[in-house]
Amino acid sequence: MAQLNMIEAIRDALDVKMSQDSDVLVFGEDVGYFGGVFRCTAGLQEKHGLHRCFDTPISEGGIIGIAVGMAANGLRPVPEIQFADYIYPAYDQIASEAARLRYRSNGDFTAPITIRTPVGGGIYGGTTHSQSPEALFTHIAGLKTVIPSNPYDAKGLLIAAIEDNDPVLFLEPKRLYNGPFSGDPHAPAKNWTGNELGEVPEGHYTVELGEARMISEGDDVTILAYGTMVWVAKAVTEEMGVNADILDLRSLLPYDLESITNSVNKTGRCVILHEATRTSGFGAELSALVQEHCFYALEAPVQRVTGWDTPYPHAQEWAYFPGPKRVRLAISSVMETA
Amino acid sequence: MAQLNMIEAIRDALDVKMSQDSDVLVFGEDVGYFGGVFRCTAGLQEKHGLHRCFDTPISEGGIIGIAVGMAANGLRPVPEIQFADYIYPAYDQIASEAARLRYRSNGDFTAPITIRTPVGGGIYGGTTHSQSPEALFTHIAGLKTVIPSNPYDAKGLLIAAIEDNDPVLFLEPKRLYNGPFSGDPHAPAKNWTGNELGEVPEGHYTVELGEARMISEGDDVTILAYGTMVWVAKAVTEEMGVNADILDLRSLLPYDLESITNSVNKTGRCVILHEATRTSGFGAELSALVQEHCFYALEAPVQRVTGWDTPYPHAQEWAYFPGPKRVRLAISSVMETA
Amino acid sequence: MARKPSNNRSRLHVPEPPFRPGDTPDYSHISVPADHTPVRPDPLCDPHETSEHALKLIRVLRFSGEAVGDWKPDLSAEQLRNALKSLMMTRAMDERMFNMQRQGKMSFYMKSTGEEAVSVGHAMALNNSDMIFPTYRQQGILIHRGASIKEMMCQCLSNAGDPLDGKSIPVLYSFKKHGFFSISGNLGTQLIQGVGWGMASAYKNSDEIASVFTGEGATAEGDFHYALNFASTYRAPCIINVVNNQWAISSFQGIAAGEGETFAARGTGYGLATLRVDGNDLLAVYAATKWAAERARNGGGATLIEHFTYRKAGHSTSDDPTKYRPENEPEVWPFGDPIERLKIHLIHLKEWDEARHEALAEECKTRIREIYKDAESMGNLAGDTQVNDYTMFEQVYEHAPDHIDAQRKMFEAESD
Amino acid sequence: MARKPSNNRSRLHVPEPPFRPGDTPDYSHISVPADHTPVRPDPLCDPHETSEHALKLIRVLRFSGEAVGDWKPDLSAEQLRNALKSLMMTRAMDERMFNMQRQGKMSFYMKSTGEEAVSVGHAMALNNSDMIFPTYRQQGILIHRGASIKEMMCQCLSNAGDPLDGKSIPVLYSFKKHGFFSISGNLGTQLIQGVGWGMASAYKNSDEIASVFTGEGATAEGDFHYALNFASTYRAPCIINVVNNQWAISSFQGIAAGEGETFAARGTGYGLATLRVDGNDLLAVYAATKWAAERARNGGGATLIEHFTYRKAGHSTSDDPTKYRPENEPEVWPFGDPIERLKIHLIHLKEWDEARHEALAEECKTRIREIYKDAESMGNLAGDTQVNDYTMFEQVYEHAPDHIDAQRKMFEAESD
Ligand SMILES: Cc1ncc(C[n+]2csc(CCOP(=O)(O)OP(=O)(O)O)c2C)c(N)n1
Ligand SMILES: Cc1ncc(C[n+]2csc(CCOP(=O)(O)OP(=O)(O)O)c2C)c(N)n1
Ligand SMILES: [Mg+2]
Ligand SMILES: [Mg+2]
Repeated sequence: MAQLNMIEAIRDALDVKMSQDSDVLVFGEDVGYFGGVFRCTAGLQEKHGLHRCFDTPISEGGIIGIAVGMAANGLRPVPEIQFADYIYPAYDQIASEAARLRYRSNGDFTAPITIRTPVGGGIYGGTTHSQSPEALFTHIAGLKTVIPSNPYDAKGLLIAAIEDNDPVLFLEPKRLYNGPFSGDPHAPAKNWTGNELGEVPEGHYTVELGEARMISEGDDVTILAYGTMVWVAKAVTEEMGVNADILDLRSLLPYDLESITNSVNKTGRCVILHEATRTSGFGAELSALVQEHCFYALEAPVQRVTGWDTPYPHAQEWAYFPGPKRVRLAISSVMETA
Repeated sequence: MAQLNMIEAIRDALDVKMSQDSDVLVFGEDVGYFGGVFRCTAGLQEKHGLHRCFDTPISEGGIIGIAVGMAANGLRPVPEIQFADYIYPAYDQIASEAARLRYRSNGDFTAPITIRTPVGGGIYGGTTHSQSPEALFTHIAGLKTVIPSNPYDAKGLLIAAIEDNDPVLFLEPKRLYNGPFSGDPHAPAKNWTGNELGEVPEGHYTVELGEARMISEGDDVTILAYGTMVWVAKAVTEEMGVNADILDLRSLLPYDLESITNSVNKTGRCVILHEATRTSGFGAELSALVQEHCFYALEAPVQRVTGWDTPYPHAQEWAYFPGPKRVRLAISSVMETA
Repeated sequence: MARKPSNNRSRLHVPEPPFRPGDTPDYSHISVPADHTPVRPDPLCDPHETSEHALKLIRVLRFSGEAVGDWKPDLSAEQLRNALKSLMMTRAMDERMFNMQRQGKMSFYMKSTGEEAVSVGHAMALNNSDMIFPTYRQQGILIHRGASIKEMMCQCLSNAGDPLDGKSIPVLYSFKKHGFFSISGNLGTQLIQGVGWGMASAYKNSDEIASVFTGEGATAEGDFHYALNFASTYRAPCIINVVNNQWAISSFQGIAAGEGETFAARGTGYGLATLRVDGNDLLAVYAATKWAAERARNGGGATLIEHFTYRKAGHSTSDDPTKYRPENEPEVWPFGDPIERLKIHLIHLKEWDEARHEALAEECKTRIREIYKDAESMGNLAGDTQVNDYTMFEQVYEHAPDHIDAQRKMFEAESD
Repeated sequence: MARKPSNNRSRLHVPEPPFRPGDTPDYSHISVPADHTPVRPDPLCDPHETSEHALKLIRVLRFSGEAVGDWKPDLSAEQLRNALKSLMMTRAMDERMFNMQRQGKMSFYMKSTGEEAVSVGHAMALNNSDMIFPTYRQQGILIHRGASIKEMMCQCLSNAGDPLDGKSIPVLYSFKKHGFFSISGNLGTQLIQGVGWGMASAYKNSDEIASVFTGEGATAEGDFHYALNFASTYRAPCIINVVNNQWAISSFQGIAAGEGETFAARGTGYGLATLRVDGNDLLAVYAATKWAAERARNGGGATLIEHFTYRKAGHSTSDDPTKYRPENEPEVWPFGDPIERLKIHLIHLKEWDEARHEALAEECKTRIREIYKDAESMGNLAGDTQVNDYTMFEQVYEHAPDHIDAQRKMFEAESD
C-alpha cells in the first residue's frame, strides 16, 4: 500500500496496464518525453518505449480518430486530451464514431478506448481550462463516463476503464490532482497524505464502473456529488454538523440508480452538486431520476448547486465556483422545508 | 396570408430577410443552385445572386468557422447544416467560438449567426439522419436554441433568430416539413393545408425567442413538448379525451419558465416529451425545473417520454420513436397516481 | 428549370460548374492524356519524385483496347475476366437495388455506376486481410472479395437476413471477415481511423495495411487533414484514396477543391507520395494500388491516390441529377465507361467477344435477380422487415447497463 | 534527467527531435541559406510560381547587417528605428510580465521572445484596418499598432483596468479598435474565422484583408485545413501565417509536420501562393507580408506564409523548457536574434550605434516598469483584482435572459 496523489495513482494505473498488456498504448499532446502537462504520463515512455507512449500532433480529432482505428485493430488505446475544454474537435469522433461503432456494425467492430482528460476549475484557468463538459457525454448512448474524486478510485476506475470493451471517457478533476479541496481557496492547500483514499494498493485492482461510493452516511439529507464537489460537500456538511449521505457517483453513465434511490428514500431530501453550468448539466438528469424514483419520499424539492450559466470567468473564479456558501445555502434550504 | 408548408415558410423567412438586409448571407452544402436537400433554399440563389446564397465544401466546421468570421465583420450569416447528425464537426466552432466570442471579448466582437439544421426521425433515416441533439446545445451558455413545430412559428422564429444579435441554433423537425404528424406511421400523411398554423402572413413578422405557445388548454395535465412531439401530444390527448395544457416550448434556451410553472401549478401533473435519447436529454432539465418550481403543486411524478438510450435504429424506427403508445401510457400513469 | 444566376455581384468568388441543366456540355477542353502518363518510379522513392504524378494522370488502357506504358500490369486473361465479372455484377446489383427501392422495398439506395473500376481494380491489388475503410460507393470491393451478395442485399432490405439486424440504413455495410470496415454515415470520419488501423498494424509488426476512401467532396472535412497529417508523421502503412467522381450530391468538384489544384496534390505538402489515376481504367487503378501497397508494406508510408472518374447516376435514390447538371453529361464525359473499356481490352487481347459479353451480362442480371428474390423473401420495408424490434437494445454496449434494461422493459409494456 | 528511450521497438515510426536535455545541440546541418533566397515573383502570379518558395527561405538581412536581394524592402531609417523600438518594447514587456507572474501578480503569462520580428514586421506591412486573427504570441502587433500597453497589462492582471473585466486569462487580448481579433484559448479555431472575415470583406467590396496566425503545432487542427480549403475555393483576401518556432510546448516541429516537408508546402496542394521566410529577419517578414497583402488586396487570393523562427523562452510560465530540450539550444540556434539582427543592420546603415541601442533598451525597460506600476495599481491577483464579480453575468448574451438574472440573484444571496 502506497501513499499516492492522484497524478501518481493515474500513472500507476497506466503503468500496471502497459506492463500487463502490450495492446495498451498511451498517446496525446506532450504525453511522451515530457510526460504530460500534469505529469500523469511521466516516465512511461522511458520505461515502455517510444512506440507505447508518444506525442501526437495537436489535433484532438486526429487523436481520437487513430484511437478508433487502433481499437478496431485489436489495441486498447488510452489517448489523453490535454484539457477537457479542448475535446470538442474530437466530439464527432467520440459521439458519432467511438460510441456508435459497435451498434452500427452490430458488434462486428468495437472501440475499447479510454479517453483521459482533466476537468474542472479552481486553478485560475479561465474559460478554456476549467470546463466540466460531462453532460455533453452522458447524453451519448454507447459511451461511458467516469470521474474519480480520489487516488484509490482513480487507479481502480482507470484500470477498469482500460479493460472495458466499450469506450470510456475518464474525467480527472484537476483541482484534486494534488489533494482534496474544501472549496475554500484561502484555506491552506491539503495534499493526499493522511487521507485514507490516498492509500493506493500496488499492482492490479479495479473499481467497477457504475457503482457509487458512500463517502459519509447520515439520515438528514442525501448529497449527490462527483469530482471536486465531493470534498466540498464533505467539508460543508462537517462544518454544518449535518448528517448526510454523501454519494460520490464516480460513474455518471452508467449511473448507480440503486444507491441513489436507497439513500433518497431514506433521507427524503436531496442536494445535487456539480461545477458545470447549470442548464442541461448532469444535475438535471439526477434531479429527474430522483423525482421519478423517490417522488413519494421527497420532503422538499431536490436542489441543484452548480456553476452559473456563463462561461467560466477568470478573475471571478471563486464567484463562479459552487463553493461552500452556495452549498450551505442549498443544504439549509432543503433541510428547512416542510 | 398564404397557406405554406414548413419548407416554404422557412424559405419565405430567408427571402424576407435577404431582401431587407444585404448583410444576410445563406450558405451550406447543396443550398445554392440545387436549393438544399430539403429545398428550403430553392430559388434564393437565382433571386439574390450567387454571392448571397452559395454552396460550400462539405465541412461543417469550416461552414460555421466562416460564419463566425463573417459575423465579426458585420454580416448576419445563416448557414445550413444538412442534417443535425452532421453538426458535430462544427461543435467546437459553435460551443467554443460562436457562443463564447461575445463573452471572452467582453462585447468587443459578437457572432450574430443563425444555424439552420433538420432534426428528428420519422423518415427512416437511421442512426445518422434522425438525431435530436438539442440537449448538447442547451448546455452551452451564450447560444440560443429554438425549434418550431409549424409553418407560422417557423417563419416568425427564423426572422427573429436572424435579427438576434447572438448565435441561434434553429432546429427544423424534418418530419413536419410537409405536414403535422400524429405519430402513427400507418395513418395517411397530412399536409399543412387546413391547419391554422399553416396560415403564414406575407412579409416581415417575428415570434419572440423564449416564449412558449399554448397548443391546447386543459386542467388535467401539462404536456411539455416541442417539434414533432407537439403533434403527437395533440393527437393522443384528443384521442384519450384528456384536457391537457399542451405547451409547445418553441425556444429551449432561453426557456419560458413562467408558462411552464403557471401551467403545472394549475394542473399538478406534467409529462415531458422528446424524441431524443432519454439520459441527459432536454427533458431532464425540464423535469428538474418543474420539480424545483412546482414541487408543492405536483400530484404525481413528472414523467419523461423519450427515445431510448440507443442510437436511432433504422428498421426499428417505430419501436424507437416515442409514439402514441408510449405517450398514452405516460399520460395515463401521471393521471392515475395520487 | 432555374437558369444560372447572372453571376457574382461582388468580389466574393464563388466557383460554378461549367455546365448546368439546359447547357450543352462540352468537355473538349479536358484533354484525355494518351501518351504523357508519368513514369513509374520505384515504390520506395522519395515522395518528391511523385509530385508531378499528382498533376498528371496514370493511364494504361487506350480507348482502342491496347494496354500501354510503364504502369501496364501483368494480369492474366483469367484475372481480367474475373475483374470484368465483378464490375458487371456490381452494376447489375446496383441496377436491381435501385429499382427495388423505387418499389418501396427499402428506404434508400446508392449506386456506384461508372466508378466500379475504382473498387474492383483496387480490391484486386490488395490482400483480403488488408482492411478497407470504404465509403458507400465501394460495394465493388465486397463483391470482388466474394462477400455474400445475399447478405449485402439483406442489409439493404433491413430484414431478417441482415447481419446488422436492421440497425443501419442501406448500403452502410460492415464485413469484418472480408476486411471491410463498418461504413459510417458521417463523411470523412473513417479516413483517420484507417490511418490508426495502419499504425496499429505497424506497431504489431504485422504486414497488413489499411486502405481508406473518401469522395472528393468529403476531403473538405477535418478528418482528411488528420489522415494526411498523422499518416505523414507516423509513416502509417496505408493508402488514402480520393474518388473524384466530379460531384458531391449537387456540388461540382470545384467547390471542394477550389479551381487551382488536383486532389492528389493535397498530399504533396504533407510529404506523402501522390498518384493520380484514370479511375475508369481498371488496369491503371490496379497498377497504382499495387505500387502504393508495395510502398506501404515496405515501410515507405502512405500514398494519396486520386481516382479520377465520373458519377453516372444520381447521388442516391433521394435526388434527381438532371436538376443540377445536364442530362447527357454522363454520356459526353470523355473518359468512357469502365466496363466498356475493359471489355474492349479483353477483345483486343482476343480473350473475349461480344457474344460472351452479352451472355455474361445476362448471367449477372439473372443471378442478381435470383439472389434478390431469395433475399427479399426474408423481409422488406414495404411489407414486414421481420427484424426483431428488441435487437435495437443490443450492442449499444457489450453488456446492457441497468438503464437500458429498464427501457427494454418499458418497451415491453408499451408493446403489449 | 530522463534519457531518450532506446528507440522504437516496432515498425511504428515516432519522430524524435535531434536533441534532448543532456545532448549538445549541433545545428550545423541546418544550412543558413545566404544566397539562394528565391526570386520575388509578381504578387499576382500563378500560385504554382511560388511552390519552390515553400521549400526555400526568403531572407534579406545577412548576419553582417547588409540587406540584399530581390525582396529587400524600401524602408526609411526612421521606420527601421521604429520597428526596433517595437521589438524592444515587446521584449521588455514580456520580461517584466514574466517576472511579475513569478511574483504571483497574475495567473499566467506567455512570452514571444525570439519571435518579435514576425509580429512587428508583419504589422508594418499591413494597414491598421486589416484584421489580425492572432495567437497568444503576436503581442508585438498590438504594440507596433500603438495599443495601450497599460490596457494590455491590465488585461493580464485581470484588474479594474482590464477592458475584458477579468473574463479571460492573461494574454488573450481583444482590441477591435486596433484590428486585433479576440484571441481564443482554443488553438486553430480563428484560422477559418479569419478566412470568413476576408470573405465578408470581399462580399462588401471592401479593401480590407484578414491576416490569420497559427503556431506550427496547431496546424494539425482541422481548422487549418478548413482555412486553406475555403480560402482557395472562394479566393478569400487573406494571409495565413504559420509561425514555426520549432516547438509546441514540449513537442518538436516534426510531430506536427512529419519529417518530410515544410509547413509552407502545405499550401501548394490547395492551389495557394506559398512563401517561407526567415522569421528572425524583420525585413524579410515585412517584404513577404507586403507581397501577400498586395496579392490579397488585388484579388489574387490567399498566401500561406511560414515564418521560420525559434521560441527562445518556455511555452508559458507553466513549463520549464530545460525539461525537454537542451538548455543552450536557444543560443546555438543558427538564425540569430531578431533584435540583434535589426540592430546590426541599422548600425551597418550608420543609422544606429551601440550607445543609442543601450539607451533605448534602458528607456524601454523604464517605460515598461512605469506603465506596469501604473497598471498594477488597478489591482492584481496577489492582492485584490478589483474586478466586480457581477460582471461575470454580463455579455453572455446581448440581453441577459431570465435564467441568468435568476442566477445573479442567487449569487447576491450567497454574497451577503
Ligand atoms: C459529415 C457529413 N456531412 C454531410 C453529409 C451528407 N452527405 C452525404 S453524401 C454527401 C456528398 C458526398 O460527396 P463525395 O464526398 O464527393 O462522395 P460521392 O457521393 O460523390 O461518392 C453529403 C454532403 C454526411 N453524410 N456527413
Ligand atoms: C484545441 C487546443 N488543444 C490544445 C491546447 C493546449 N495548448 C496550448 S498552446 C499549445 C502548443 C501550441 O504550439 P504551437 O501551435 O506551435 O504554438 P506556439 O506555442 O509554439 O506559439 C497547446 C498544445 C489548446 N490551447 N487548444
Ligand atoms: Mg463525389
Ligand atoms: Mg510552435
